[in-house]
Amino acid sequence: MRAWRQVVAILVADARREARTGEALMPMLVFALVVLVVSGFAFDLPALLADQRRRLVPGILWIAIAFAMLVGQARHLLADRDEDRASGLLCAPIDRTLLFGVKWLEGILLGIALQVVLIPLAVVFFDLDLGGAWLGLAAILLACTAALSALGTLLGSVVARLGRGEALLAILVLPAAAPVLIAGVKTTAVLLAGEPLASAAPWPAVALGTAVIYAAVGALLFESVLME
Amino acid sequence: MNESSSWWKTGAPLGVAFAAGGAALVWAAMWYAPTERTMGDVQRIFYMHVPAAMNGALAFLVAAVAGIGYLVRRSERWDRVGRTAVELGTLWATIVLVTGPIWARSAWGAWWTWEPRLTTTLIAWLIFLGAILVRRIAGDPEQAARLASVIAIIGALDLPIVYKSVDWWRGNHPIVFGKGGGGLAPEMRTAFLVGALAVTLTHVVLFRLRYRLAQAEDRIVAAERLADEREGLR
Amino acid sequence: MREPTGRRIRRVTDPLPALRLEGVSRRFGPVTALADIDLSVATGEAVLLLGHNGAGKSTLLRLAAGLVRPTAGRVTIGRAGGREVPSAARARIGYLGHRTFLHEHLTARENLELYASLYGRRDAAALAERWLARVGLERAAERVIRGFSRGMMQRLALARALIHDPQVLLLDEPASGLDPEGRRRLVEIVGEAHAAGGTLLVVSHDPALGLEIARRVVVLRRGRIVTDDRADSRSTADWALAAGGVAR
Amino acid sequence: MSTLGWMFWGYLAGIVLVAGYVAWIGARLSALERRQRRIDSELGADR
Repeated sequence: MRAWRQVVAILVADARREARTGEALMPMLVFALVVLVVSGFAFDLPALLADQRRRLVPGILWIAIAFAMLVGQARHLLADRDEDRASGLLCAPIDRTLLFGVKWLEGILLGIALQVVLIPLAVVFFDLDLGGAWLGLAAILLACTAALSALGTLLGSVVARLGRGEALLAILVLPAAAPVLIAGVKTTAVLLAGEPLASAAPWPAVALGTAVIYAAVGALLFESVLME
Repeated sequence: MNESSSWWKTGAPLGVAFAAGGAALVWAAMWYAPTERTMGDVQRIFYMHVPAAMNGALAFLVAAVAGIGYLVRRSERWDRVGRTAVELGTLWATIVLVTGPIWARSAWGAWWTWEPRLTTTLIAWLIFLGAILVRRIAGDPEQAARLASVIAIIGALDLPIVYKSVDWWRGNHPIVFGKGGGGLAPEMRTAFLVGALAVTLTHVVLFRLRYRLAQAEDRIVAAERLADEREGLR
Repeated sequence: MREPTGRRIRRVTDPLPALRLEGVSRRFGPVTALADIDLSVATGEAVLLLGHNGAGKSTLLRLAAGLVRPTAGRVTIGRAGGREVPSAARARIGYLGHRTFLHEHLTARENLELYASLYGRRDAAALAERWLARVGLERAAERVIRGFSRGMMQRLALARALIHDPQVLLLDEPASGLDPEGRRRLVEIVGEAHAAGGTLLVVSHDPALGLEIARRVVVLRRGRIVTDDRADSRSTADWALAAGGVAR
Repeated sequence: MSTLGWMFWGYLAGIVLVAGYVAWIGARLSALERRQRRIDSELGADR
C-alpha cells in the first residue's frame, strides 16, 4: 500500500534526523526538567504537607508538559523549513490529510518520549505515590498529548511558515489549549488522590473530545497553512 | 483626484452617527433607566458592557466566517472583511474586559472571577490578538491572509469548548441578569435596546471605516509594486 | 493543416498534452504574479521558459508542480486536472526548484530512498543505487549530506527530482551551482529522459543550456506570455535579449 | 468610590477606546493616502 510506505518513509527519516541531532527531544527534556526544579523552590514544595503538595503537582506537571511540547514541536516543524523540505513533501503524491496525520503522530511520539522520562522524575522529586493510578495517568496523558499535538501541529506549521519559534507558538497554542490543560490538571489531581479515572468525569471525556475535534480541524485546515 | 476630501466625506456622517448614537446611549443609560436597587448606579455600565460583548461575539463570528470564505474563495474581499472583523472583535472584547472588572469591583468587590463568560472573553481576546500578530509578522499579504484565517477559525471553534470547560471547572458564579437574576424592568429593557442599537451602529460605522483602510492598504501594496516595476527594480 | 485530411492525421498523432494551463492567474494578495496564462505543452515536447526576475517563471513551475494554487484557472497534468494538481497527477511530475528539498542529517542514499518511497516506489533501494551512480555520487553515498558542496547538493537534488521516473520534468534553474562535470551529466540525464518520451519545461537564465534540448521557447513578462515560438526562430543571443529586455 | 464614580470610569474607558481606535484608523488612512499621492505623482513624472 502506497500510503503506508509513505508514512513509514517519513517517520523513519524524521526519526533518523532526531536520533542524529536530538534537536527536538533534547530541549524538550531539559526544559521540562528545569520547570520541575524551578517549581520545586518557587512553590517551596518541601515545606508543604503531602496533601498540599498533591494539589500543586498536577499543575506543575502540566505546565512542564505543555511548554515542553511547544518547544519540541516548534523545533520539529521548523526543521522542515530547511531546504524547503515542506515543499518536497507537498510535491509528492501524498494526501495532505495524511501528512497532517504523520506530523500529529510525530508530535504525540515526542510527547510520549518526554513523559516516559518526566513522570518518573516527578514521582521522585515530589514524592508521589502513583499506586494503581499509572494506567489512568497514561490514558489521560495520551489523550491530552494528542490534543496538544494536534494544536501544535497546525499552529506550529503556521509559526514555521513565518520563520518564528516557541514564543509565537505559545501565544497561539496556549489559549486554545485551555480546555485541554484544565482537563489534564483536574484528572491528574483526581488520580493522585487515589480515586479511579471514572470519578474525574467529565474531564477524561473533555480531553478525548478536544483531541478528536482539534485533530479533525487540524487535518481540514492543514493544507491551507502549507499551500501557497 | 480629490483624495484629501475622502476622509472628511466619511468623517462627516461618521461624526453625526457617533454623536447621535452616543447621545442616545448616554441619555438612555444615565437618565431614562432607573437606578438598580442593590448595585446602584454602576449597573448602568450594563447598557454599554453587554452590547459590546454581543458585538464582540458577532465580530468573532464574522471573522471566522470570513476566514472560511477566504480559504475557500481566496478573494481579497473576504480577507479585508476578516482583517476588519478580527480587529473590531478585539476592540469590543477590550471594552468588555475593561468595563467588566470595573463593574465587578464596585458590585462584588472583586476585579475578576474565573467565570465562564469572563474567561472565554479573555481567551477570545488572546486568540484574536494572536491572529493580529500573525498578520503583522507574515511577509507577503497572501500568506498573512491565509494564516490569520486559520487562527480565526480555530479561535471561533475553540470558544464554545472553553466556555463549557470553564463552566464545568468553576461553575456559573455571578448571575446578574438572565435566569435567576430577576429580569429587567421595562425601562431598563428599553435602555438596553437603545444601548444595543447605538453600539451596533458604532460597530457598523467602524466596520466601514476599517474596511476602507484595508482597501487603502491593498491599493498601496499594488501601487508600490507597480512603481518598482516602472523603475525596473522588478 | 486546416485541410480535413490534415486534421484527421492530427487527431490520430497529436498526443494528449502532458501539461496544460487554462486561464491561470495567480495573485499574492494585491500583487499579480501570473495573469491569465494559457499554455499547453504536448507530451514529449521540450519547452524553455525565459523571463527576467519576477516575471513569474518560478511561480508557473511551482503551480504546475502542485505547490501553488492558482487564484483562477485550471491546471491539467495528463488527464487529471482542476483548480489544484491532484495527488495522482503529482506522481507523474518531477520538480527541481531553487531549494534542494534534501535532509541535511540524512546520507545521500537515505535521502534518495526517502523520496523514492514518498513516490510509492517499492524498489527504493535499487533506484537510489542507480541514481547515485547516474549523478556520480556513489563514493559519497553513505555520507551525511551536511558537508556536501553546492554542486554535490544540486546533483543529488536532480537525482531526487527524477528518481521516480516522472513523465513531466519541471526544472527551475537546474544548472545552478553545478560544476562542469555536473552540468554535463545534467544535460545527458535530461536528454535521456526527453528521448524516452519525457516532457520538459525548463526555466533558465542561461538560454544556452535550455536550447541544447528545447525546441520551443516561451517568454514571460510581468506574469504574461509575451512570446511563444520555435527555438530556432532566433539566435541564442536574441533569445537572451528577449528574455532580459526591460520593458519601458 | 461611589457606584456613580465607578460607572463614570467604565463609560470613559469605553469611549476612549473607541475614539482611540477611530483616531488610529484616521491617522493610518491619511498617511496611506499621502503615500498613494506621492507614488501617483512620481509615476506621473516618470511618464
